[in-house]
Amino acid sequence: MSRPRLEDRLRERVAAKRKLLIPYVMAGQSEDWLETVQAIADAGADAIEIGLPFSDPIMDGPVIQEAAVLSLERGTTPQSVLNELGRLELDTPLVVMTYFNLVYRAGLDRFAGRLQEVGVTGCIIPDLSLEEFSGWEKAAERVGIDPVLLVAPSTSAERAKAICERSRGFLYAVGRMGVTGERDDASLEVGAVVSKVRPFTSLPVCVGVGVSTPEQAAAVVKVADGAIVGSALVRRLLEGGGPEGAATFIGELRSAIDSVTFDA
Amino acid sequence: MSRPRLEDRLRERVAAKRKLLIPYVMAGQSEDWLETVQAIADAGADAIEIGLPFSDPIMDGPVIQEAAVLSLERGTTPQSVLNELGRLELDTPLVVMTYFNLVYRAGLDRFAGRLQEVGVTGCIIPDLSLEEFSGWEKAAERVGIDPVLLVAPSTSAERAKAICERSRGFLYAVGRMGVTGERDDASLEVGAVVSKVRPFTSLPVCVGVGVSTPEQAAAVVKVADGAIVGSALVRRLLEGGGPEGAATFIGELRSAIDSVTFDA
Amino acid sequence: MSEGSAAPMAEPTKAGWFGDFGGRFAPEPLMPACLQLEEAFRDAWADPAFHEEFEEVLHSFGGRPTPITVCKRLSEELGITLLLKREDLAHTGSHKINNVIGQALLTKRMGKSKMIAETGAGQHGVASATAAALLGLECTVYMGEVDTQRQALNVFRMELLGATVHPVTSGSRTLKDAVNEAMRTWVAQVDDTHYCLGSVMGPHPFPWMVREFQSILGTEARDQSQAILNDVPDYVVACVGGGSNAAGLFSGFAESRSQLIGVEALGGAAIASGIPGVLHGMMSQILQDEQGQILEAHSISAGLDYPGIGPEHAHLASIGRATYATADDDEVLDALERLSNTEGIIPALEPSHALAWIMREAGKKIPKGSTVLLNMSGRGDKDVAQVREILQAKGRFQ
Amino acid sequence: MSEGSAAPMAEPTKAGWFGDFGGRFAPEPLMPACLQLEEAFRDAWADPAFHEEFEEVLHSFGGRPTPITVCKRLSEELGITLLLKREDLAHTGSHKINNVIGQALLTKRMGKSKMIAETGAGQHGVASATAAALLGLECTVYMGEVDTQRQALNVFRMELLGATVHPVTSGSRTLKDAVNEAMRTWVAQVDDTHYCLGSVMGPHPFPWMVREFQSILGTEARDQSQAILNDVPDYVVACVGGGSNAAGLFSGFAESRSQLIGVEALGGAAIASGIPGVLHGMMSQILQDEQGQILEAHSISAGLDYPGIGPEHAHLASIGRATYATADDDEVLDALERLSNTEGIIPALEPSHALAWIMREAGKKIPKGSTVLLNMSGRGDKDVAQVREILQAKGRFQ
Ligand SMILES: Cc1ncc(COP(=O)(O)O)c(C=O)c1O
Ligand SMILES: Cc1ncc(COP(=O)(O)O)c(C=O)c1O
Repeated sequence: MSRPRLEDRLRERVAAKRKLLIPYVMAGQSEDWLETVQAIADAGADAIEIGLPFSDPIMDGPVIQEAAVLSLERGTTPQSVLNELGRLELDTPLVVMTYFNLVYRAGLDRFAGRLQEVGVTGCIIPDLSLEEFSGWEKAAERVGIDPVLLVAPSTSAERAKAICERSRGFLYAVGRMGVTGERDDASLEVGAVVSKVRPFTSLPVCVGVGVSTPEQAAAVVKVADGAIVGSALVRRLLEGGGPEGAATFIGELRSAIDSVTFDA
Repeated sequence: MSRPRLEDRLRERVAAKRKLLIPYVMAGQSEDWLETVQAIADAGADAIEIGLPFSDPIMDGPVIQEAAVLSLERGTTPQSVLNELGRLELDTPLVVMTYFNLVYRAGLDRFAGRLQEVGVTGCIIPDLSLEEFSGWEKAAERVGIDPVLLVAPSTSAERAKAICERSRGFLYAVGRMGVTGERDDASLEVGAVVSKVRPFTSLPVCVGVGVSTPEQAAAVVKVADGAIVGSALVRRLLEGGGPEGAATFIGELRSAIDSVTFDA
Repeated sequence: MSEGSAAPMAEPTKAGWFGDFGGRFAPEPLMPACLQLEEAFRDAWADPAFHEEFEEVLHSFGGRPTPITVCKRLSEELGITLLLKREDLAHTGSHKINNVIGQALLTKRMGKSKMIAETGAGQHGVASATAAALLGLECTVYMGEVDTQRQALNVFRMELLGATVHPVTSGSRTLKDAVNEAMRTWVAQVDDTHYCLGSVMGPHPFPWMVREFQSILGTEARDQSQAILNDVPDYVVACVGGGSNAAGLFSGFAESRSQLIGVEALGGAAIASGIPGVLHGMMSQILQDEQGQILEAHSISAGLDYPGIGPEHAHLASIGRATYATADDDEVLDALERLSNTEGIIPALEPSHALAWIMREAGKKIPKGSTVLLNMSGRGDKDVAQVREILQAKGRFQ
Repeated sequence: MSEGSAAPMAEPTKAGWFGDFGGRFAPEPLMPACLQLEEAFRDAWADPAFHEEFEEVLHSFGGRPTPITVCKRLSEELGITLLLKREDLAHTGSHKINNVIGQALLTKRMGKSKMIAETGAGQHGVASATAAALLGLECTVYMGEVDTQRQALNVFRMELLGATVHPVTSGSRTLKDAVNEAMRTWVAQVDDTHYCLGSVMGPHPFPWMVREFQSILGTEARDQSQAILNDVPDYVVACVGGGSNAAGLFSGFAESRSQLIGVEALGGAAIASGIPGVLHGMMSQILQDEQGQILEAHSISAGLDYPGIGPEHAHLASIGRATYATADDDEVLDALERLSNTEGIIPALEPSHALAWIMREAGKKIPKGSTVLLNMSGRGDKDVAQVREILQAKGRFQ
């Protein structure tokens, strides 16, 4: 399968003044997870993060941890869910999010190759720092996968510049110091982190970690190019919301985002 | 009451070739303890040790400890039992055995005076060493109480000599290393300890600690002038033998002792 | 991914690599903290005033230097000369205090007011709470819920010392998860909070920094064994969980002829049974399944139940400078009992692993007449309740 | 009955008297053993080789010298300069090890192969079992049955160390009765057995000998506080059960201007509530009723629950060289908690009595700005289970 690059897809949309909505789904969390992916694609996601469950997810809060445990208990392996994913015929770009040990264990080139084979076009590895990035960067590039890097509120300008230079697909701006999870509005530091990276990149800047409600998503896209919504969606799925529940929530996020008007 | 001295009474008997039997009774151990004293006097005791119960009797084994606890639980005080003792009209000499703190607490002279008043003529304080003896020695002497000292198997000859020189009434030869209590024959070291003291004293030498049976008593008096029987009698009393049981046992001891024949 | 560093136990590369192991695999929100920590540590470690304060606190508060005890009776029985470096005599009962004093001082130096720490059996937690109390820092200790129940008294100790103990209910609810949770918390509080990691693990500079803080015991041990033996010991042996006590000890002998032996719990043997992987911010030997999911370690000793090992040990093993062996639970109990009743020292279960190896190999891999230095990394007091239960179940005591 | 000895804390008289207290009130079967012991001790104590061995074992095995810690945070809060002599860092966790090493070496020197000891909470029992294991002596520890149940873990510790623990079922089944039973046993086994008494009590030469063995801590403390303060401390404070840690400490300052303060448990205050009497072979201040029956001591701290006090303390009190105060259970718990969370040292309940007095009197009897040396005679590990129960019952921890 040869797909357009993630970055190209997202740049296009941003250029078209569309604000991006990137929901996160834990692969293998339930029987119907693929239907959920399909449903949120249909409900207006611009790209979808597919979490591959890892036993020790240090960047994730309780909700995503619980989903990972459920998924692993169901026997999920990276191989098994990627195979399933390959069966989907989806136009929406897929971005895998997982931890480095799964990638390293599989072999960097092999892992990148597998992603490419099943139609994934981007990959986020939150525990792979810029310093250790080059091996994966090359492996991903070789097969046209866009490796997405993170910038945090704590990242220095100098460091943000270096990260921006090497991130592909989009720039993941961490909205708040902390792990994934739902938060109330007050704690988001979106403005600061987004303006920190803007001078250094023309990539779409999407904000994740702590974006939970339509209102937050709307607030986020006032300064950023997109909003990443993980725990809030995963919680609904853990509570049994299923593909429809997911679609409804994504619909709400979509309208909130789309209703934002911009000056100039 | 002016009584003959303990030492005179015992020397007389020894001179008359009578072997001495000195049983031990815990004062206040039961309602009828005075009757017991009377009964064993009648059954042939040459002198009777009267234990005044102390909370921490370090020279006593489990049987006498138990009797002391019982007695204390009955509210026994040195004063109360000495008062009771004073009511007895007994020809048999009475020797109080107790620990030094009770004596010290009462005051040495007062305590000696109390003994004298109630007709006691001897006193054994096992935790009062020769080194600390002089105060009590004087107090006792002042009122004609004979303070009895102990020699143990571990006592050196030199030390035995010093003890022999200051003991009055009789010489208490410890028959075995250990605290009071019944033992089997094998463990008695009577010969050695008696021959250790003989060169230094003309006092009657009585062996106590571990003498439990008529046979042991008989064996003891083959070398010593008398046998002291404590735990074996106290155990019978704890088991409810009462004055009669005590008298019977003393009778048995008496006959065993009297049946011993001596060469020359 | 890395180039090796030169002499064994030299400084790691700029990026924190010991040969093929180490590095810094931390989420970006933590990276600035790691960099700040590295800078602060480099600065402090080059500052004689910091060394002076560190050593002074370890001396007057921590009880350093700890002595070396030459075992008389057990040496004779084993046919070797057995020396014990007595970290069990350090304040709080193990070598852990060396590291936490260093990190607590550094926390103050960085102007942070809070410390967090992970703990398994509680030894590092108690040590961290202790250092925090001493320096007036706020302290929260993350501890697997299973461990908080098994080690309720250690929880109380930490609370007495003024720390808050946070039971971790994720994953296996043991040490590995406590580390995860501490890292997650650190991500959120990195501004005013230092993460006081308990062993030579985690992202750079932790493995290097903790080894440096622990090197005081190796330096002491080298000088002391020189004074006693007029030579270095033939064997230098330590148990390995994360590997901090071993790293501290080995650092004193890395460039000598001494054979360095690390002993892992059979059920948590990252060198013997692990393969390279990334966990808790570092590349090292890790117990994991085919997919790369981390496995739990299982042994009698909570302090060794860690599925990874410090990256420097993975490196020392790979270059052959140190050898790593294992001991099983039964051998460990025997060793604990034997040292107790021949030498009057009740060892913790962790160093009992190292002793078990020595007892097994004396006269075999360890030739008769050898001199052997064992790091007595901690005292057994924390373990006696557990050991009692086990030995009573075996009918060995009533 | 006695004539006083000259300087405070000089040698007692030939018969073992410190002023009006002391002596040798032992049954005759024990007297030869006491005399033999005195001779052996005099001989050993005059022998530089014995001192050398004693000090070497205490150094390389026992962890001496223990440091002095200057408390920063608590000193500031109290308005004084508080120094802690860290006996909690000695092997087995208290000053008790000093004495048992001395007596165990003496046991060997006398050609005896067995040691017996009494214990209350278990601290002296564990120390005795430790010294016995080290020197290959057989060891039996007498412990009140009540205490064996309260301190089951310490029983196991002693057993691990190879000792036999003999539960005492007579009397109140606590420490006092354990002493009785040990003395009774000694009477029967005096040939091959040494009675390793745990404090400055019992018949001569024990009170003197144990003080001499403990004086190493006083000597160290004197030199160390001189180095720190450039002077002796204004106050030198220790808890008093039998009084061995206090005697050891005071001996270093007896002839200085320092005020010596002993702190007893309110429920076992032999100086405040006792009167002269004879118990366990000595004349001293003893808790007793009108008839002279011995009373039981009752406090939160098993190690201070002794109805008597070492005769030298009775003497020091009578001549006014030392002052004896009391602390109640609540104050003691507060002190324990406060030192834990301000200084990172969890003290045993016993020295918490001494600290409680300091906390109460700082700014009152102890003028602001004073220098105060406290003997941290032992660590709190043995007590945390008990303290936890009490504080939880008070709703202070969950
Ligand atoms: C006494 C003792 N030794 C060793 C260890 C293992 O840690 P490390 O391998 O870092 O020395 C621990 C951990 O708790 C410990 O308590
Ligand atoms: C830590 C500690 N301090 C003090 C004492 C009291 O003993 P002494 O008064 O003999 O020092 C004990 C007794 O067990 C103890 O364990």
